[in-house]
This record gives sequence, structure tokens and C-alpha cells, in this order.
Amino acid sequence: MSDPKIDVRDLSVFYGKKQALFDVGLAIRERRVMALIGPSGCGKRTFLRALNRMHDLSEGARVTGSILLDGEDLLDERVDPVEVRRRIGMVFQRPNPFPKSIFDNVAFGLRVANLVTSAGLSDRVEESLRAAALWEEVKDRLDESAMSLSGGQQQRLCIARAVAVRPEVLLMDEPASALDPIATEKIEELIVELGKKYAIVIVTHSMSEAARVSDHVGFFYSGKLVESGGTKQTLESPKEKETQAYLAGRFG
Amino acid sequence: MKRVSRGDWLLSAATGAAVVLVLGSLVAILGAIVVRGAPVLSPKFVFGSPGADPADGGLLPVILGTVACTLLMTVACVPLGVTTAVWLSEYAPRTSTLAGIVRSAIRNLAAVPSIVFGLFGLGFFVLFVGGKIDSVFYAQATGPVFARPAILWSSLTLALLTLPVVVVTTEEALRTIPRDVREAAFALGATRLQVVWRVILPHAKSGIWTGVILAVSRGAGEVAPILFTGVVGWQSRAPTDARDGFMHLGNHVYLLATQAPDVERAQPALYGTVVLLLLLTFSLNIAAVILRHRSRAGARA
Amino acid sequence: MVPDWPVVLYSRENSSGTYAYFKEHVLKKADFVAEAQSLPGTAAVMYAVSHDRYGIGYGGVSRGHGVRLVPLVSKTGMDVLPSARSASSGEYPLARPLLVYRTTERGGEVDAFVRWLGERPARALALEAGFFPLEEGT
Amino acid sequence: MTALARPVRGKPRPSLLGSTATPRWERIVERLIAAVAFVSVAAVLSILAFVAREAAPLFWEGREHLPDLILPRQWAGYDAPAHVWQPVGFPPKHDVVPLLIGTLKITGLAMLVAGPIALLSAVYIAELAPRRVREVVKPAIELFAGIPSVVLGFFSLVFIAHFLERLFGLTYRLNALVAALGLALTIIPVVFTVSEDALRAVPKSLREASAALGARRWQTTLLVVVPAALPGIAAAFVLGFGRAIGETMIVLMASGIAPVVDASPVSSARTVTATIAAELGETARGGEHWRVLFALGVLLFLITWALDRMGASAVARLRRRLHGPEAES
Repeated sequence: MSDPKIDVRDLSVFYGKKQALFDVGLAIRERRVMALIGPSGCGKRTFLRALNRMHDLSEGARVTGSILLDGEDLLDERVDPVEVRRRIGMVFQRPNPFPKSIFDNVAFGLRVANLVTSAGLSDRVEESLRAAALWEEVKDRLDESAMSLSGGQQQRLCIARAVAVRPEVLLMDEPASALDPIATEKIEELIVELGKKYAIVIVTHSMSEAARVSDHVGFFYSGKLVESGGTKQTLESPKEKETQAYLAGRFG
Repeated sequence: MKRVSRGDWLLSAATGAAVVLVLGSLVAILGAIVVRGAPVLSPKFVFGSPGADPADGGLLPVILGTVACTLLMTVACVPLGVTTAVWLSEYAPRTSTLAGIVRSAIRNLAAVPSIVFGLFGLGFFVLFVGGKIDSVFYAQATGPVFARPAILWSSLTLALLTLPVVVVTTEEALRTIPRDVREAAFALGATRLQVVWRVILPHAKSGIWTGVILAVSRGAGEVAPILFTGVVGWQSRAPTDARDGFMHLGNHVYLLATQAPDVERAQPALYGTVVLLLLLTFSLNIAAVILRHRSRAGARA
Repeated sequence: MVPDWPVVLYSRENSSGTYAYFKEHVLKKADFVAEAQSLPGTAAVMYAVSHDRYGIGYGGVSRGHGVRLVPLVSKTGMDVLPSARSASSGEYPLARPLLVYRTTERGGEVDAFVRWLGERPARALALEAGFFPLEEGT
Repeated sequence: MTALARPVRGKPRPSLLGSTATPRWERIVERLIAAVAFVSVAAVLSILAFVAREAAPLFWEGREHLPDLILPRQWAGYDAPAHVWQPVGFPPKHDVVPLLIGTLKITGLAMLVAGPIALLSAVYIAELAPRRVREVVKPAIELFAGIPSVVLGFFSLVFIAHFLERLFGLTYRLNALVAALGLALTIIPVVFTVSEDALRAVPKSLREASAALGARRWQTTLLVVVPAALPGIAAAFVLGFGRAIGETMIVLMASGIAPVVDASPVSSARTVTATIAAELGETARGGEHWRVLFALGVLLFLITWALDRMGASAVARLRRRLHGPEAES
């Protein structure tokens, strides 16, 4: 197997004096979907947010260990977190489009990074909207406010926005949890599709979703990574007893 | 029929009466003034040039002076205030000592009496800053050039007075922006400045406008800070230079009410001027209230 | 029959020249009582006195449009009204000249202005504004 | 394995360490933003410094006059030692006590009028009013704050003075009470807004608990909600008091500005602010009178600063009281 895209070693996260994540090690591979599961408060979201240095934005948060992106530690204090976030995109739990037009939402990341000329901009916007399976629905109303879209469309717009800068890794924080079943299905199809191109890390509270979209899973419990492995094998025959108990629905 | 306890009735009656009293006096004040002042507002009275007697009206230079002073003040205070609010809300750690110092300075600034701003404007801007400019650049001049009361100094004094209004309103507007929006922008690889410029400020636009309008309204109505820093009682024209003295509606009300050559004859002009001043500040306030209401409703939606 | 009632004094603000003059020449350098109301202008004094049955005040005659002037008793025992003649002759006891100070050297525009002040058009303007102009040649 | 492992569109990605997404000028702009934020700090400090600068020589130039600023003295022409403010006189008399008395008298009266009215209104709006009424009345009361004080001064001078004269037949048409009523109009919105906020900050659970125990509405309001909000209400009064002390134009126009030393609410009064506004314009720079006026400015600054601190700490106390010691300040 090739080197992992992201190699996390001994990752611990503290909020003030409280430790939220304990010495987590996990490898995330190119063109694979990794699902993070576990009961609420288990640290899976904390882990996800460490990957693109979102903790830099919260006061009192401290991260130790290392996260190697293609062999380089992105936690190194000399690394500009902005650069990290341009390479590692993120989609949030609740759709959070900017109160701007559909076009401007998708173009945002390109504009702030000054990535393409204005001539190339509309091509990239179209490409990204197609990649998010939204193009056909919005191609005639790109100038309308993103707020006019339905919840599911907004979330696909956020995905289009995230892939527009052609990130190397895509992080998704329960991207379908705020949506209705039909929109959820569309998002899940999209994740599978995108998983062919990107390394994707997705936090989910739904075992069935993890089973449908992911290649690997990591099970978190009380701030620790309890076990990880291939999705099918881990979900069907977990090794650890916490995982077994969780999957049996005894807590969560 | 529902039985209302006597205590409940008494409480409602007492508190309701207080509200009626307050609103009643608001209506009474505005009514008494507008009824007498509104008929005076002819185009000649408002936009004419003044004659020998202020009682004849001709408020154009007074209005121009007020507008010029207020505009200068706004130009000085809004960038300062918005930047301060942005620093407090987007840059400074919420619990940092430095932010605490700035916050308490803003509070103090808001509490300083307006007449003390007048003393400060005279002591600092006119005498100190103006004096320094004169001694460096106008050493040959026979009289003071910058070291005398002028519209520039009045505007800067007012800018500091209204600074807290802009800071507080803007910060409040920034605080209503959901965390999601900031995180989305950061996650897309925007730098902090890009987040502020492209997301936060556009998002807070109506809140910032509310602050600007409130500041303008406050600044336009203050008299005490300009008494010694630039306002003049009577001149025939509007200021054309930042170093000129200027006439001001608020000061004009004060003068007409207390120093008109012929009090009885000046009454109509006085009411007319008061209505103009109220029109200026009050309409701005109503606009701010509506805008604020809308932006709050927008933040909830 | 007027009941016993305190007389209300209306004075000018202590930043005015009229105040200082009155204090020096009428009160002979004594203080006003603390209760004297300080008003910012002669007009305000007139307004206040006209609305107060028991009020008394003083002010510059130039601002005295539409009021009846009260004669004062001069040194010679005559009732004297303020006028151009009684003021410049010194007969009216409370006349005071309006002085023009200059901060610049002699010559130039300022000289011309000061000369102009003594001429006929300026005197006409002064009269119009309610002041008593200088006698010709003074 | 190298940092260039994955070529993107033919272009190699530069190393994370080597690339700076945030340009250097942005760091400079950040510094500037922080610097601008401190303008307010500089402003507060220089207000104190530059007002004090004009006042300070008082303490080494005319030291023998210092006791006269606050102590009664036997002046020629007076029957007994007295507090006299006659800064243009022979000799000038700069006793500030009459001004402090005037200030306290007028602000005290104004608080006496404005405080209860504002508090009752706040109780009505926060506790009793239907939502639709609140949404109209609250901004309407706040609009009061938008009336320039010179307009309220004019209103007091003409209407309130006339009204009181008709009602009571007062000796002094312009007096402390007239100014205080005008002043009350400016502090009502302050006291109202802050008290209303404090009342509304009281958690709903307290009201429900009280109701569940069988308390009537008035009992809940007066015995539970108002006491819980008390520190906030105290802050409202302190802030209103600070505002009243600093107000200038109303007292300048409506108080009769006479430096009287007595306790009557209907005699004229001269406040610190009105004194500065009325006298500074024609005062020679650097003279003793000038310095005393600036010293009064310093005094005003310090008083309002102290009141504001008191108000702020009362609000913080309210927050701790309602939300426990963990509450963010």
C-alpha cells in the first residue's frame, strides 16, 4: 500500500485544562472515504477539526502530536493555517452558504486564494457545481441568493464551494444530518462519487451511512480511537468490546 | 368573567401609567414644538441667506455648517469605530487583557460628559495640536492659523464623542453573525482579513449603518463640545475651509432662545430652527430604529 | 397693594463685559447676591423681566428693541434717558464706550478699517445696530 | 516520499512550510487594526491629561488660593464666612461648593423624578406588556434619547418653566426643579433601557417556579423578578445619575444658573457643567479662573468615570447572580 495522504500521530487536543482527544494515530488514504463514528462527545469532531487546523480559531484550544500531510507536519508552527485550509476543504453539519449569490459562493475560495483569472472563474464554478451534482438545478439562476435554495441544495452548494479550490482532502462533518431523507441520499451518492477523486474524512452518527459511503471507519470513544479498519469488517465483526457495545446500540 | 387580583391590577395600573406618562411627554414635546415650528419652514426661511436679524431666518449657512461639521465628524469616526469593533470581535481573544482595556476605554469615553469633550477639544486640538502646527508651519503668521476654534477641531472632538456609539453598535452587529459563517470562510482558505473584508463586513452592513446613523444623529445634536472648539454665533456664510468657524443648528437654537436681540420677534425663527434640528436628528434616529429592527429580524431568520 | 415678595434680580453672565462694568460702576466692586439669575444675553434679561412681575435687570441699550427705557438720575439731579447726546456728554451715568483693540502694527488694512469706523457710513451702521455713534471728529 | 508527491494540474505543490497563503502586508494591516483599536484608550487618557494640563498649574502657581476652592471664607462685604462663586469680582472668588450643591440638587431631583417613572415603565414593558405593545413602545421610549439636549433645554426654558410658574407661582421662574424636570427627560431612556435589559435577563425558570408555587403575577414580579434584577437596576440608576451630572445644555438654559447655597428645590441653581459652558468662552487663558474651570472638568471626568465603574461592576454582579460565577464577564 502507498503512503497515506494524511498520517496522524499521537494527536491530543486540549480545551483549556480539559483534554478532549488522547494520543490518536490514524492514517487517511488517497481516494478513499474514512468514516469517523462513535457516540456524541467522543472526540470524532474534535479530531476532524484538527485536520485543517480549525482549532486555531477557538480560544484556549491546544493541539499536540503531528499530522503529516504528504509527509509534512501541518501542525508545525511555521505552517500558515490558511495554506492548510486551502489544501484541506471542509463541509459542515448545517449548510452554511454565505448570504451572497450562488456564483459568488462557489467562487469565494478561488477569489480569496487568487487562484484563477476572472475568465477562468465561470468555468471553474460550473465544473464545481457539476461535481456537486447541482449544475442542472441552478445553471439558470447563478445570480440568485444562495439562501433561496433548499436545504439539500444548500449543502451541495457548500460541497461545490469546498471542491472548487481543488483541495487534496475533503473533511465532512455530518454533512447529511440536517437534511431530509431524499437530500441525504443525494449527498451520500455524491460522497461516493467524490471519494473516487479525493481523500475524504466524514464524521457521521449513522452506522448505515458509514456502511454506505465509506471504505474505512475509525471508532472513537471517550476521546480515544478505539479501533479502525475496513468498513465492512469493522462494522460486522468489531474486535473491541466498546465498539461491539456501541454497535449493539447499548449507548450512543 | 376572569377575576383579576387587586395586586395585579395595581401593578398594571402603576406601570402602565408610567409608560403613558413617558410616551405622553414625548408626544407633548414634539407636538408643542412642531405645531409652532412647522408653519415657519418656508423655502426662504430654510434655504435663504441670512439678513441682519437672525429672527428673519435664512438658515442656509447654518444648515451647511451643521452638515459639514457632521460629515467631517463621520469621516473621522466611522473608520475608527468600525476598525475598533472589528479588532475587538475578530482579532482580540475574548478574554484578553488588552481587549478588556479597550472595552473599558470605550465605556469611559461614552461616559465622559460632553462639556468635558469641549474642554478637551479646546485644550488638545485647538491649543496643543493647532499650536504645534502653527509653531512649525506658520511661525511667520501674525495671528493663529490653526490654533483657534475651527470646524475641523469641532468635528474631531465630536468624532471622539461619537466613537463609542459606532463601536458598540458595530460590535453588536458583528456578534450576531453566526459562527458557521466565519468557519465556512476560514475552511475555504480565507485569511482573517479576507474573512473580515469579504464576509463579516458585508454581513454586518445594516448593523454598521445603524451605528453610523446613530452617531451622526448624536453628533448633529450636541452643542456643548463645539462651544469652544469652533462654533460661532453669527456669520453670513457657510465655512469654506477646515479652519473656518461655522454656525450650527444646535448652537443656533441656544442663541435664539437666550440671546436673540428681540425675543418676541425671534420666536417663530426659534421654533422653526428647533423643528429643523429635530427633523435632522429625529429622522435619523427613527431610521436607525427601523434598520436595527430589520437587521435583528434578519439575524433571527 | 403689592404683597411682600422678593425682588428677582436678572444679571448677565459673568463672562460678559456688561456684567463686569455693572459690577464695577454700579455695585462699586461688591458682588451680586448669589440668587441673581445669570442670563446669557440682554435679550434674555429683557424677556425674563417682562415675564416676571417682581423682576429687575440691566442690559445694553443696543439690544433694547421694543422696551421702554428707564431714565436714571444724573449727577446734576436730572432724569436722563440713554441717548447719543447724553452718552457722549457723560450725563447718562452708565454709558460705556465700545473699544476696538488691534494686535498688529500700525499701517495696512487695519488702519484703513479703524479710520473707516470713524466715518459717516460706519456711524450710520452703528446707529442702525442700536449703538450710539461717536460724535463727528472724535 | 517527498512533499511534491502529488502534482496538481501539472504544477507541483510547494511545500507547506515554504508557502505563505497570508501575504506579509496582511500582517501589517493586522497590526494597524490593533493600533486603531487603541485610539480609544489614547483618547480617554489624553482627555484626562489635556484637561488636567490646563488645570494643574493651579496647584503650584496660586497655592494660597487652594483652600478657597472648597472652604468658606470671610470676604469683605459679606456678613459671615461663606461659600462664594464670583469668579469675576474684586477679588475673584472661586469656591466650587455652590456649584456642587447646584449639581447635586438638580441631578438628585431629576433622579427622583426619572428613576421611578423609568423603572415602572421598564417593569411594564419587560413583564406585563404584550409582545406587540413592547415592540412599539420600547423603541419609542428609546427615541427620547434622540432628542438633542439643546431642544429639551429650550422646551424646559419655555414650557416647563411656564407650566410650573402657573402651577405654583414660584419666585424664580428658572430654577432647579425646572432644570431637573428637563434633565429627567434625558435620563428616563437610559434608566429604562438598562433596567429593562436587567429584568429581561432574569431567567424564565424563576418566573415559572414562582408561579408554580401559587404566586400571583404581581407577587412574582415584585418579590422574585425585580429583586433578582436588582444589581442591574442599580446599574441603571448609577448610569442615569452619571448622565445627569454631565448634562450641560438643559441646565445651562433652564436652571437660572445662580450659585445659590440652599436646599430649596425651587431656588435657582448653578451646576458644574453650566458654569464651564457659560464662563469659559470669555476667560483669559492661563488665568486662575481658566484653571479652575478646567479643574472642574477634571472633577466631572473623575466623577462620571467612577460612576461608570460602579455601574459596570453592578452589571457584572447581576450576571454572576443570575448565571453563576462561571458566567462570562
